[in-house]
Amino acid sequence: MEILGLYNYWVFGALLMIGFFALIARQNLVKKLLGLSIFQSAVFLLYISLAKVEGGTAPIILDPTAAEIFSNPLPQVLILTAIVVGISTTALGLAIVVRIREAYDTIEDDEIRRLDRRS
Amino acid sequence: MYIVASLAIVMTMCLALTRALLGPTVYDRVLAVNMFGTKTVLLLAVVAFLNGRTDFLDLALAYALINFIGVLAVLVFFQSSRERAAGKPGEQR
Amino acid sequence: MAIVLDALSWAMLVGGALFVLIGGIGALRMPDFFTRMHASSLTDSLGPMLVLGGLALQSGWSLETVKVLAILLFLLITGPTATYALGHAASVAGLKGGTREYRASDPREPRA
Amino acid sequence: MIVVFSLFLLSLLVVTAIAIVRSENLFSAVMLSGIFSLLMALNFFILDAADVALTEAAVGAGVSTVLLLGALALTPTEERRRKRERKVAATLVTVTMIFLAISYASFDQPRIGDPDAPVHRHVAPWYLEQTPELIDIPNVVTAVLGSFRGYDTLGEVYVVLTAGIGVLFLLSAGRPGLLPHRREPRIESSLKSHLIPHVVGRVLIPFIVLFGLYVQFHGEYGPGGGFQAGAIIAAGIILFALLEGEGAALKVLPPRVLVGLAIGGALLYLLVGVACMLLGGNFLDYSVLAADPVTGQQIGIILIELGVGLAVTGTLLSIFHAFAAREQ
Amino acid sequence: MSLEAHIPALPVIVPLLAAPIAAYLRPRHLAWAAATLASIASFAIAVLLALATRDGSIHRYAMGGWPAPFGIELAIDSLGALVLLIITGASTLAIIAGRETIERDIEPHRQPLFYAAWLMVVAGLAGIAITGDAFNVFVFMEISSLATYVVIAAGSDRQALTAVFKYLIMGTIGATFYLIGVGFVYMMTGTLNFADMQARLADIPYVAPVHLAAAFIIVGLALKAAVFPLHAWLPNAYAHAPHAVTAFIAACSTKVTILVLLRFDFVVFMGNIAEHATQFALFVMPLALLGILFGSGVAIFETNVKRLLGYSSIAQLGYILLGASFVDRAGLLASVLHIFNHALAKGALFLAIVALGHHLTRFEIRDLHGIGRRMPWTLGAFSIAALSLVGVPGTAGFISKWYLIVAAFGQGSLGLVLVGVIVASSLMAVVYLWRILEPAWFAAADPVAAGAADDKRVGEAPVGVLAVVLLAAALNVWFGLVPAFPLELAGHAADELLRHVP
Repeated sequence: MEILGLYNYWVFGALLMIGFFALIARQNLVKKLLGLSIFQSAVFLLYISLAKVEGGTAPIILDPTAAEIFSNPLPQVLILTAIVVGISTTALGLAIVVRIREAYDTIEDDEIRRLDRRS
Repeated sequence: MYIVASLAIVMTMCLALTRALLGPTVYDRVLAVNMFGTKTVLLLAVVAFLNGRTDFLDLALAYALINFIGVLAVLVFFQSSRERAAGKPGEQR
Repeated sequence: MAIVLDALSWAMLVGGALFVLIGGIGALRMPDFFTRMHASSLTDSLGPMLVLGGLALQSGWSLETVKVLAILLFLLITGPTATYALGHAASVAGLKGGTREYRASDPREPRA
Repeated sequence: MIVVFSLFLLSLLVVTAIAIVRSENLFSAVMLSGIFSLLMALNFFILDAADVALTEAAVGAGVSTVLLLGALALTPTEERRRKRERKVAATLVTVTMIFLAISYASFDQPRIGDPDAPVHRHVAPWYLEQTPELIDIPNVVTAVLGSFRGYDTLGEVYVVLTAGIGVLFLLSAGRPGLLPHRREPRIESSLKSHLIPHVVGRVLIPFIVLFGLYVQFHGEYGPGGGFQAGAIIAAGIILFALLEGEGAALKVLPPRVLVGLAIGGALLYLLVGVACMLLGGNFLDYSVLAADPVTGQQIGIILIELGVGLAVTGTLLSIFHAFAAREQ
Repeated sequence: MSLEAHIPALPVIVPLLAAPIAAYLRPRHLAWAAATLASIASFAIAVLLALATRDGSIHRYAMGGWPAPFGIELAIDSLGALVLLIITGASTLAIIAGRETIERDIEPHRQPLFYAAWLMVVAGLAGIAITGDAFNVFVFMEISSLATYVVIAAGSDRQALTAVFKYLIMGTIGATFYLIGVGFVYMMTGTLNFADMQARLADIPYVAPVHLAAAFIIVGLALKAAVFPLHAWLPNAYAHAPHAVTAFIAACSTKVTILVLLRFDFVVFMGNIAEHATQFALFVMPLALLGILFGSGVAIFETNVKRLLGYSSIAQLGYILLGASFVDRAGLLASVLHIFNHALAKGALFLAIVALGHHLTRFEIRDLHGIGRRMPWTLGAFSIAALSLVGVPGTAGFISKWYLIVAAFGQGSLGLVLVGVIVASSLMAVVYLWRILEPAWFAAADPVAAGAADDKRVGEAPVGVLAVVLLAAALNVWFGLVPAFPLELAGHAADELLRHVP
C-alpha cells in the first residue's frame, strides 16, 4: 500500500503550494497573511508526520518499565516552537496591515503600488 | 464500537465543512464553525478511548473552551463592524 | 452486570452517533439559516449527551469519568449559549427566517 | 482504522485550504482558517502529537482567530474583485513544478510511521531512555522542550516578546500612551445587550483561567506547558474583554502590568539560565539548581514553564489590546 | 565560577538580558543608555572571542550541559567570530551615531520599545553566528527578522510600511524554505547538529531528498540574503528605514545569512553530495556575476542615495558569492574578507548619511548639492568610505578586491572573464559614487532644493556623531593598510570551511 506511507508528504506539498499561490497571486494583504499561515502549517504537518511511529503513542511515559513504542518527541518540540513563530509573524503582519490601511486607505497590493508610483 | 461512533462524527464534520463552504450568509459559516468545534471535541474523546490513552481528555475540554470563545469573538467583531459600516447613530463611537 | 453496562454504553454511543449524523444532515439540507440552526443546535446538545454518556459508562468509576462528565457539562453550558448568541445576532442583523419566503419562489430556494 | 481517518482528515485540510484562498469575504476566510486550525490540531492528535495538538488548538484556533478578527475590524472585510487576476498563470506553473518535485522526492523518503527510519534511530531513542533517569518526568516532550533543547525555547519566548514589542510599537504611533485607556469601550455596546452570553461568560471565566493554570502546572505529566497555558489564560481574559469591554479588562490588567508580565516572563527564563551559570553549571543547566540533579532539573523546568506562561499571556493580551485600542 | 569559561554564550545573553529591561524603562534616555551599554559589552565580548579564535581553534559550549547531538551546542570558529565582530561593532557605532535622528523621528513613549527591538536584532544575529544547531539558526533567524521588521517600520514616511510588508512576506518564505530544508536533512540523518549532520549524511542510500533539501536551503537563504534574482525587498527596505537602522542592517544582516549558507553548503553538503562543488559553482557563479552587473548597473540610474547604496549592496554581495563559488582556499579567503571589508565600507557610508540626516530630510542626489561646503568633515568621511567601496589602494575595499582578483586568476581561462567583470563593476561603482560626490563637493548649494531651513543653521553634525563617522572612515583606512587581523581570521575560516570538502 504505497499511498498510505506517502500521502502525508503529498498533502504537505499541496498545502505548501496552496499557501505559496495565495502569497504570490492574491493582492489583498490580509489574504496574503492567511496564505502565509497555510504555508507554515504545511511545514508543521511535514515535521509531525516524520515523528509518527507505527503503533506508537504520544511520548508520555507513565511507567518507564513497560516496553511501549513511543512516537519521536524531537519534531514535536520543534513544531511547538514553529507554531508560536507562525502566530508571532501573523500578529506583526496584521499590525503592519492595519498601519498600511490607515496610511493608504486600501489593503490591495496593486493600488498601494499605484499610489507609491504617483507620489 | 468506537469505530462506528468516530466514523459518524467524521462524516458530520465533513457535512459541517460543506455547510461552511457553501453557506450563503456569514452566520451560516459561524454555525458551521460551532458545529465543527463540538464535533472535534466528541471525536477527540472517542479516539482517546479508542487508543486507550484516556489522559488526553483534557485536550477535548480545551477545544470546547476555545471553540466557545472563538464563536463569541466572531459574533462580537462581526456585529461591531456591521454597526460601524451601517453607521447606526445609536452605537456611533 | 458488565455485559449490561457494555450493551447500554454501546447503544448510547451508536444512538449518539446517529443523532450527530442527523444534525449534520439537517444543517446541510435545511432551506434557510434558522432551520439549519434548529437542526444542528438540538443535536449539539443531545449528541454529546449520549456519546459522552456512553464513554462515561465504559470507564466506570474513575478519573476518566469525571473528565468526561466535565466535558459534557461544559458542552451543555456553552453549546446553547453560542447558539442563542448566534440566533440573536442573526435576527438583529435582519436575517429573515420564517415561511413567507417560500410562497412565491421555488420552496427549496430561499430568496434571502 | 485510524489510518483511514488520517487520510480523510488530511484531504479535508486541503479542501479547507483551497476554500480559504478562494473565498472573497475575508470574514469567512478567517472562520475557515479557524476550521483549518482545528483540523490541523485533529491531524496532530491522530499522528500521536498530543502537546502539539493542544498548542495548535489554543494558539491557532483560539488566539489567531481573535487577532485576525481584531485586525479585520480595522480593515475592509471584502477582497476587491478584479477583472483579470494578474500573474495567476505564471504562479500556477511554478507551483505545480515545485509540487511535482516534492512528490517525486517523496518516493525516496522513509514511509510514514516505519520504525527504522533514520529519524527514530539516532537522537530520539536517547531522549526516550534518558528522560526517566535524568529528569524523571513522564512527558518527554516537556523534558526535551525545557531542558535538553531549553535554549531553543528561550529563543522562542523572545520571538513572542519581539512580536509583542513590535505590535505595541507599531500600533501606538500617534497615540498618547502604549495602550491608551479607552474612554468608552467599543465592544461593550454590542455584547451588553446579550444577557445570556454575558451571564454564562462571566460564570465560565474563572473556570477557564483555572483550567489554564492546570495546563500550566500539568505540563510535566500530560500534554500541557507554558505556551498552551498562556494561550488559554489569554483567551479567557479576552472573553472577559469581549463581554465587559476592553476598558474593564484594562482596569483588571492595566497596560504596565501586561507589558511587565511579558517582560517578567522572558527575564525569569533568562535569569534561571544565568543562575545556573553562577552556580557553576553551563547556561540553562538546571542540575546545579538543587543538591540532587534530578530535582534540580524538575525545579528548572517548572520555573521556565512559568516564565513561558507569563510571557505568552502578557504578550497575547497586549497584542489584543493594542488592536482594540487602535479603534478610535 | 570563572566567567571566562562561559564567554561563548555571553554574546547572546547580554543583548537578550538588556532588551526586556530597555523595553520596560520609561525614560527614553535610560533605554538608549541601556541599549548602548549592552551593545558595547557584546562588542567587547566579540573582540575577546575574535582574539581567542585567532589561532583557528573552535570554541564549543554545550547549552544546558547536554552533549552535542542531544543538546544544542554553540560552535564559534573564526568565521563566526568575524561576523560577530561586524554585528556588534556596527550596532554600537550606529546606535551612538543615531540617537538624535531617532529622537527626532520617533515619539518619546515608543523609543524604549524601539531600542528593545534593536537589541533583539543584535541578539538574533549574534545567535545565528555562534550556534552549531540547524534548528536553532531558524529560531534566532526569526528573532532577528521580526525585530528587523519592527525597526525598519519605524521609518517616518508611509512607504516604510509597504517596504516592510514585502520584506516580511519574502523573509518568512525564505525562513520557511530553510525550515523545510532542515526538515528534509533531519528526515535523512536524524540529527540537527551541523557536525553530526555532516558525519551521518555520507552513508544514506537515497539521494533525491538530500538534493531537495539542498535546493530548499539554498533558495531560502538566498531569499533572506537578497542574492540577485530574489533581492526585490532590499532597496526599498534600506531606503525607507530610519538612517541609523539602515547603517546597522546594511553592514551585517545579509552577511549573517551568507554565513549560514556557506556553513551549510561547505560543511554539510559539499562532502556528501556527489560533485556538489561543481553544482554549487555552476549555480552560484552566474547568479553572482549577474548580481554584480545588475546591482552596479541599476545603481548608476538611481536618484535616491539610500536606494542607490542598497543596489550597490546587492552588487557587493555578488562579490562575496563569486569568491565562494570558486570552492578553493583563495576564493573563500577573498569572500570572507569581503564580508568584513564591505561591512566597513557600507557601514561608514550609511553612518555618514546618519550625520547628514541631521540637516537633510530627503536624500535625493539633488538635495546633496553643495553640502560639502557646509558639512566638510562628514562628506570627507563619506568620500573615504566611497573610495573603500570602490577598492582604491590604501583602503579596506582594495584588499578584498585584490584577493578576489588573485583568486579569479586561479580559475584559469575563466579567470579573465571574471577579472573583466570585477574591473567593469568597480568602474561602474566609481560612476555612481561620483554622481553623488561631484555635485556634493563642487555644485553651488541651493538651499531650497536641499530642504534645509537656512544657511546659518546648517552647520557640521554634532560632535558625537561626527566622531563616530570619522572613526568609521578611519577604520576603513586602517584595515586597508594593516589587514593582518581580518586576513588571519579569514584564512582560518577558509580552512575550516574546506576541511570537509574532498
